[in-house]
Amino acid sequence: MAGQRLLMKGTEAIAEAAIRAGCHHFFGYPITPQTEIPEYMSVRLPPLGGTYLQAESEVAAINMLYGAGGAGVRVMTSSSSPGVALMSEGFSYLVGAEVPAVIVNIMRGGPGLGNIAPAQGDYLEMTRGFGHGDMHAIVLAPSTVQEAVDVMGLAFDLADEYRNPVVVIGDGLLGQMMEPVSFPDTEPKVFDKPWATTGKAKSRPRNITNSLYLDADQLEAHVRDLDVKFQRMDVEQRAECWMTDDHPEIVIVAYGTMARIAKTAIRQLRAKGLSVGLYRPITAWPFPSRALEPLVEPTRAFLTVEMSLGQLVQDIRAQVGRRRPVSFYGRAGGVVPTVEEIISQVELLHASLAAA
Amino acid sequence: MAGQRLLMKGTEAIAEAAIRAGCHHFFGYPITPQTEIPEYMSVRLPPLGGTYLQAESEVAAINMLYGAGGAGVRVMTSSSSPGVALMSEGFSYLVGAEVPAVIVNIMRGGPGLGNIAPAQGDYLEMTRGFGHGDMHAIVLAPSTVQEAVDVMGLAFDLADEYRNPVVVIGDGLLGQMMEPVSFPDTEPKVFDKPWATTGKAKSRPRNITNSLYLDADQLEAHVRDLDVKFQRMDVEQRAECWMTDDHPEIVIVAYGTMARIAKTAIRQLRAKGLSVGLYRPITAWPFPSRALEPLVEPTRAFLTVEMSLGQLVQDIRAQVGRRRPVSFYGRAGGVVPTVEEIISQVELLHASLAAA
Amino acid sequence: MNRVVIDKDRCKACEMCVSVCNKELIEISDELNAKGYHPVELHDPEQCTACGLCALVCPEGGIAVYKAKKAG
Amino acid sequence: MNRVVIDKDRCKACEMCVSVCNKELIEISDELNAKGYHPVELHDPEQCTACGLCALVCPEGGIAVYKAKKAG
Amino acid sequence: MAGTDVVMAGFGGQGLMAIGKILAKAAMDEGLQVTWLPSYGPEMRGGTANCVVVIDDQPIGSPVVRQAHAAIVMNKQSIDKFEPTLVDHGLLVINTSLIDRRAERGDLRTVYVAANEVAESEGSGKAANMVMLGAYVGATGIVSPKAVEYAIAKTFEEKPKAAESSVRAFRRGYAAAQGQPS
Amino acid sequence: MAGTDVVMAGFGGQGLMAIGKILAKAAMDEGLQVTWLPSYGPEMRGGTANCVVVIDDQPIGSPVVRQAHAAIVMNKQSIDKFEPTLVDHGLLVINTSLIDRRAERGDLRTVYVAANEVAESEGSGKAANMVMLGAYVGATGIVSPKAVEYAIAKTFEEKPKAAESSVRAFRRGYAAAQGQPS
Amino acid sequence: MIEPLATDEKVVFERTEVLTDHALHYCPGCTHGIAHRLIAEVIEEMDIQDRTIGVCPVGCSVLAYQYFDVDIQQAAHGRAPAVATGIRRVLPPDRYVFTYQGDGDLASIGMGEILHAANRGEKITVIFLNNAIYGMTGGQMAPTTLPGQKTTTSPFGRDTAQTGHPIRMCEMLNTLVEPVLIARGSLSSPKGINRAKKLIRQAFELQHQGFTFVELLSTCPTGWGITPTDAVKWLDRNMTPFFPLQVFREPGAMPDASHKYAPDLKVRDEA
Amino acid sequence: MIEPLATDEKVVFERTEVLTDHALHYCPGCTHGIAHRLIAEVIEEMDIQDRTIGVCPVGCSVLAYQYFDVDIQQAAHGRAPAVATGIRRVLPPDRYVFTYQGDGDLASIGMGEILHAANRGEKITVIFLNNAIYGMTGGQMAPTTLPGQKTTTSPFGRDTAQTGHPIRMCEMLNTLVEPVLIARGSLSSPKGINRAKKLIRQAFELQHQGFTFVELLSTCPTGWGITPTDAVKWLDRNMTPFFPLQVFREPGAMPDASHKYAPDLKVRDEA
Ligand SMILES: Cc1ncc(C[n+]2csc(CCOP(=O)(O)OP(=O)(O)O)c2C)c(N)n1
Ligand SMILES: Cc1ncc(C[n+]2csc(CCOP(=O)(O)OP(=O)(O)O)c2C)c(N)n1
Ligand code: SF4
Ligand code: SF4
Ligand code: SF4
Ligand code: SF4
Ligand code: SF4
Ligand code: SF4
Ligand SMILES: [Mg+2]
Ligand SMILES: [Mg+2]
Repeated sequence: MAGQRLLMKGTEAIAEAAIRAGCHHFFGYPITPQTEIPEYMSVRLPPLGGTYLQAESEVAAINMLYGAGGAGVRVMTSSSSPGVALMSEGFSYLVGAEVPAVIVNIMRGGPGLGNIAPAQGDYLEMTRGFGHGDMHAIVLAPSTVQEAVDVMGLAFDLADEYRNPVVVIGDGLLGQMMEPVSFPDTEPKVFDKPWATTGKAKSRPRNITNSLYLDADQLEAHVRDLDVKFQRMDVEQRAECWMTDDHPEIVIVAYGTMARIAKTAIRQLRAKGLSVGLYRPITAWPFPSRALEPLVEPTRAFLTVEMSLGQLVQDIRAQVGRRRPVSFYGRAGGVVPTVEEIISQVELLHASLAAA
Repeated sequence: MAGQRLLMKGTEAIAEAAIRAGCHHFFGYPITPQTEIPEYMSVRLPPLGGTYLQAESEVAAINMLYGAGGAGVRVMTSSSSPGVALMSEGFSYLVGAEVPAVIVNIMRGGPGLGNIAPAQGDYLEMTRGFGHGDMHAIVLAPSTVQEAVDVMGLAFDLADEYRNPVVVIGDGLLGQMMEPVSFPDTEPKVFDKPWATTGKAKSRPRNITNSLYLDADQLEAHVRDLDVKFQRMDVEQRAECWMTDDHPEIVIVAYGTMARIAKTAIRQLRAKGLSVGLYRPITAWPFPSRALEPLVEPTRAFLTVEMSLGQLVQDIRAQVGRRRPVSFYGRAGGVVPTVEEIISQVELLHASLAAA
Repeated sequence: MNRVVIDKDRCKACEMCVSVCNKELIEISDELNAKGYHPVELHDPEQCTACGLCALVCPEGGIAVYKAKKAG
Repeated sequence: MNRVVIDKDRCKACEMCVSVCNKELIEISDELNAKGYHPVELHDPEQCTACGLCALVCPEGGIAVYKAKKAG
Repeated sequence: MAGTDVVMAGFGGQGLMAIGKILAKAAMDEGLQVTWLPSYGPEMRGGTANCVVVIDDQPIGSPVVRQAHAAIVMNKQSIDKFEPTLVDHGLLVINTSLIDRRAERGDLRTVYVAANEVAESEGSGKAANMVMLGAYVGATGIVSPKAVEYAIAKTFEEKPKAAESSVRAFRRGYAAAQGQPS
Repeated sequence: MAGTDVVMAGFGGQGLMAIGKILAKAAMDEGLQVTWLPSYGPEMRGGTANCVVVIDDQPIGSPVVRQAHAAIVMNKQSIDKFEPTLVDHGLLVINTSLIDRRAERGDLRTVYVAANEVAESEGSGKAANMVMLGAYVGATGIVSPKAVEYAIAKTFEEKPKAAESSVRAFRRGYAAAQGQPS
Repeated sequence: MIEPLATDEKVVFERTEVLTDHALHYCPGCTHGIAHRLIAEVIEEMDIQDRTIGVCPVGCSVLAYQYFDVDIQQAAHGRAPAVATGIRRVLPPDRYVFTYQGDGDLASIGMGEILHAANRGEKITVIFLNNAIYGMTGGQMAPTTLPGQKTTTSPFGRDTAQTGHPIRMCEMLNTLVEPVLIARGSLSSPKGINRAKKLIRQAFELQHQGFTFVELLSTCPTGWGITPTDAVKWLDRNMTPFFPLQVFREPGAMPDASHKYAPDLKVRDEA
Repeated sequence: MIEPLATDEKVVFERTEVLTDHALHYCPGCTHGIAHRLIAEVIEEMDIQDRTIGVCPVGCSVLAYQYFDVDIQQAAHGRAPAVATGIRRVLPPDRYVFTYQGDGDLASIGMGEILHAANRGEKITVIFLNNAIYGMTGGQMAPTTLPGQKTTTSPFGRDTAQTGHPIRMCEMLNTLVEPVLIARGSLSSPKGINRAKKLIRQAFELQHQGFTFVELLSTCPTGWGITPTDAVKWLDRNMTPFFPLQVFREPGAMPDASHKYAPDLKVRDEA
């Protein structure tokens, strides 16, 4: 099926892409709008000799990842906002013990039970606060089903390379929509994992998966090592700058599904003669500052558009500072900003720039 | 015992202050370095006719808070980093359903199991990512045992006033040290809670504690209402500016225990003739930008000191931007920066400013 | 005469009432209600014993049953 | 002669071995080990039956017991 | 071509999701960009189900549409809900078997088809959805009937009988749309 | 006064925490600022326990001290651990009952006291910690003996016998420090 | 619109007023609706509407707060017993607190909370709707799913070698000391429904004595993919043999396991 | 430094090599040390050191990874069974996976994980150290704390009216179908220790057939505030009556509850 174009749901494409990336072990708990991922895995993995296991809860699922990842296999779970929040402690353990694993969060309306409609309200949680202690993890935010497929392989590679969990975030739309996709034809990379707890062969000392360092100096040394690693991850910054070569007056900032909607708006705005481009973080963490920086000076104003009341915009404001105005347009609770809304926001902004 | 000076452990002083603030209901799960809070409650509350209940887990504890807070009483829990991380989903429910409650986090070394030594590694989690969805909560960060006592009453008042959970953060030092304290002599404020689920009197429609809004427009309206509330909370910004009246060359930024250590360093630096002051957030959220702003121009350089590898400093950098250099010194994993270390950092900074 | 009142707007045509009526008095109707279901209806109401079983099993709480008082 | 070897550095003076020795051969000593405990010591080693109970109950795994082979 | 989109709505069980996917597959096979999005489970039962298909020759932005270019409505609730939301001069394909009113807006293009009766006359009452799809494709020409028929065949690969009756129903709907829209 | 601090270390059970609190209370009662901080449970058992008391007339910054002004050491591990960390010319109060070596550093002020023997001679072997506290207070004069005795009395409010023997032990330690430090 | 009562008739059955007018969102034939009604009827009959606080779960019954005309809280998935504990422990003892939970909610993610609430003897009533599936999320395997049963996450049928057998909550709870009522009923027949109501009534009446638990075998025609009338038959045929309809514990019928224990905690007697 | 074996003696008892040289951090007389040794001895005797993966909990035994000379993972508090599941499901079937957990870890926060691992029939061995208290955090009440027992969070003694009775994990697990071994032993006497070792050995031997569980009554002299030698007596006197030393389930002695069930899942036979 590689190469061929297939019409697939985002969730199912993600699952299939994970399998093709060599992930044959899945532990998870159902939650809308991503339940098709476990469902797909439950059909596909057993015949491959892999594991599909419905965990008793998200807390159990993330700890099953810890066990399996620690034992050296590629492993993943997926969930949605409330379920992901429950994984917070376990996620911190994965980072602390340097266990590679992939966690998919198909975000829905919050806070609390909220609803199951598409949202981007977990950006800050995923990039800043997903667990206690000094920790970080790469967060990938695909914008189309095809890109979701593409980042899954990357996610597993990054997890293994850095021995750190990797998060993939999407919203309910990305999860639920069908789009044509094709799967890459490449074999998954294989990483050597001499640290895995697979049974202590006589030839080596025992392997320990652990995040406990009772002694403060030892823990500090460990945390500093981790920090060096987090800093190394900075090279993984990825962003798309679209229609920015001609130094547009206004740059829209958006990620995930929001960005593709913005693209349509930009096409229409350009058709109307407005000068607009797009800056789209693909890695929500590390925040792709290097791609943003060259845009700051030439741009007259930024407009961040989100399916939330303002999260990514904080990163933009932090970098752009007072150099350029950064305005914000967001809808929440599962309402998706439309092309028309974006257009009218840009027109307003354009007018105010013209007036100034 | 009001007025009188007592030698008390931070944890016990926090517990006593909560009781005096009218909190007679406690649900929690033991974890070092804050177990004296539940222990203290288990002795004090039953004779008062209140509730001390050891929950089966932190997940259960936060949901007991939801039930009790929703039923209209002042209620609290306390924990430390890994235990607090487990409360993430429940915390988001408290915000979503507008249930007042107080959560104390006596932070320890992380990530993962880490250790039990003092740390400030949960700043980002507590201020940004403590749960899914668009949400916020006031976070109070006392610096001394006396201030911990003082903020407890405030925490309950703010929780009731905004119908939102409030977080109090300290580190293991604040929790474990003894210091002289005195308790205020004021009676707790009493809030009317017509929304509480206490049993539907015939005279009123039923009360519902809920965060579910299946319809996206309804959820958006709810989230926008919450957001208005979060914005109102901005008036709760609190910070201490210490030794800044004479526009010192260098301003140290620190909160909690770190800030008091910085004060000693500042005293010694001033004795050496260096011009140094302190900016100390008391509310970690809302970030006290109004107090910081007037310091930016007069100050030549900022130095943020933390028991973490750099969290609060992100807020400082976001606000100060490129206007002034913001440098950072942090220790992690339970190691506490000393007065001497701070002094030498400031001296270095001073030298580089002089050279520039 | 006994009376069985079916709230047609609540009915979802699950046929639970149909299956429990020993007298086989309840049937799916041709009507379509607002929810898009064909609500049930009673035929031969005279035969109803007001046993109440139909109401007991209705998940929608959509049936009320009244028994005529004996004359006198 | 049977032999009981007590690893004095491991001993925490819990007296579990003391309490199980039917022959009452084990006692707390006056020494202080590196951990600050008074480790136990064996007196009257000739009486030891090498029953192994002391080793069995020692939480520190600090006792080894050897039985002399019968002559011949 | 200019991008277009269509919302398909009716009771759960009327097969709206299925015709949405068939249309999407047909569009994909014709080399177009396409997205299909269900109104995914309100985590509640009953009421209407709908999906929306967006077709374009450029990359598609929003898979979600607040004002659609066209709507295929198979029950009363759906026409009530979606008629007011269509763009000016949008297309409304109405199943007269279950909807006893005409379009209220004057600007709309309309196709009326008694999908259930037509389907039954072709031997499969279940294929009313295919009749509706046919009517939509007939009225718009958005994809070729061949592509749709191929997509139907693929969908029912393991049920050749259903495939056949579906194709027949589709053709009847397609033909019905020829005299219309008015 | 200039701020000072003292670390008190020994085996768990030797009562170091208790004398730390007594000293802190005495300082508080004399109107000083004070903090007391235990080396809180390494969540592991055995080994040494210690606490540190900081006393000042200004607000206290760090309750934790890496280089203390003084150390009260009640066992071998503690002297090994803390002697090297004291400030120049710091004070080391050594329990010779359990420590069979002298201070290694030349710069330190030292007080040697056979705390366990002294305490036993006062009728309570448990009060060795009080002897050490007495020696420290005697050597530094940081607080008045009266304040300490009051704090002891308060601490053992419900055990007057223990209070008495503690006070006696404290006084013996205090007296012992008079000839010293060298 | 139920017509008013004629003077010459008596009511055999009318909708209880403790249910609101809201139309239920459940699928046709789903027995959630029956369970709701029974609880509401008991509240009405005991005249405790003004003293009852409900807790609804995450599951198909997540919207139960729209239906019960009592003060009510919507709890996080699985945590209803903890939420109910919070309520029970802080309100006056005359209140009645109940939770309403599905099998995914109670027996999977909420296993810890239900067992500990039961073990503490929380004075609450738990109504446990066991329909052997996750209804709300679209028919995934539950801990109570039957061996061989196909669900969307056990597409080849539940394989007990991989996922074990269904969990029997009543039997498990019955190993604890504190509960005062543990019983299993079924909503598959008029007889079952009447018995279920009696159990619910008994539970509420005993609530102030301790923890009371009523499991109700229920149907999920949608998740099972069969008609409502077939679903009740399927339930009787397949669920009941493994989930026996039984009162496991009630005052006067307390099993061995419930014997209280009060050691004197000395090391030995001579002390 | 244990002296070498003289040629004319035979070993009655020597430290197993599956334990590292690390000195144990446990309090004097704490039976954690005995349990460690027994497990290590079994691993040595079965010669499976190279195929064994351990999982240690959060509790006093959090540092167990320093002591067992096998590959080992340190799990989050309560989650060892989930971690062990992750390991078991992805490694070759010839591996031996065990968890080592305290009563707070297993019976409080980890209740959901242990019951579900057991119910799935995970092929792991769980060694459950029940010392009726939270040792590590300084002596708080555990789910297994005895009625009336004083702890730092039950300062007036455990009040069963507020917090219920101790939870008996073996009895509870015994209501599930899948486990193949459920047994309770005690570390309070040489006899108990020998029996405990046999149970552990049996558990490891049966592990590849299914879930095996050995509870060991243990002492916490520090948390209980008594001497080690008094602690073993206290255990015998007070714990054993409520926590009977029993093999609840083993092949050949399977209780009713363990009967497997295989419905044919039809609606009715004529179908
Ligand atoms: C933390 C969390 N995990 C998962 C979900 C998704 N979810 C909603 S309901 C449900 C299961 C419902 O099944 P059950 O409790 O059996 O209730 P039923 O719908 O069958 O009545 C799940 C997994 C959620 N809302 N929150
Ligand atoms: C999430 C979390 N909650 C709480 C703790 C604190 N904690 C550490 S060990 C422990 C209890 C240990 O008791 P038990 O399992 O009985 O083991 P024991 O020490 O008695 O052997 C607790 C509550 C923690 N580390 N993590
Ligand atoms: S009351 Fe009885 S007889 Fe009458 S319609 Fe209902 S079920 Fe039939
Ligand atoms: S039981 Fe109720 S909902 Fe079902 S068919 Fe009868 S009246 Fe309608
Ligand atoms: S081996 Fe037996 S007899 Fe010898 S010392 Fe040990 S317990 Fe006593
Ligand atoms: S049992 Fe072991 S640790 Fe305890 S006293 Fe004897 S030798 Fe020492
Ligand atoms: S999915 Fe199942 S449980 Fe949920 S409402 Fe429908 S029939 Fe009832
Ligand atoms: S606290 Fe208790 S369980 Fe922990 S090591 Fe000490 S005696 Fe053992
Ligand atoms: Mg269910
Ligand atoms: Mg324990």
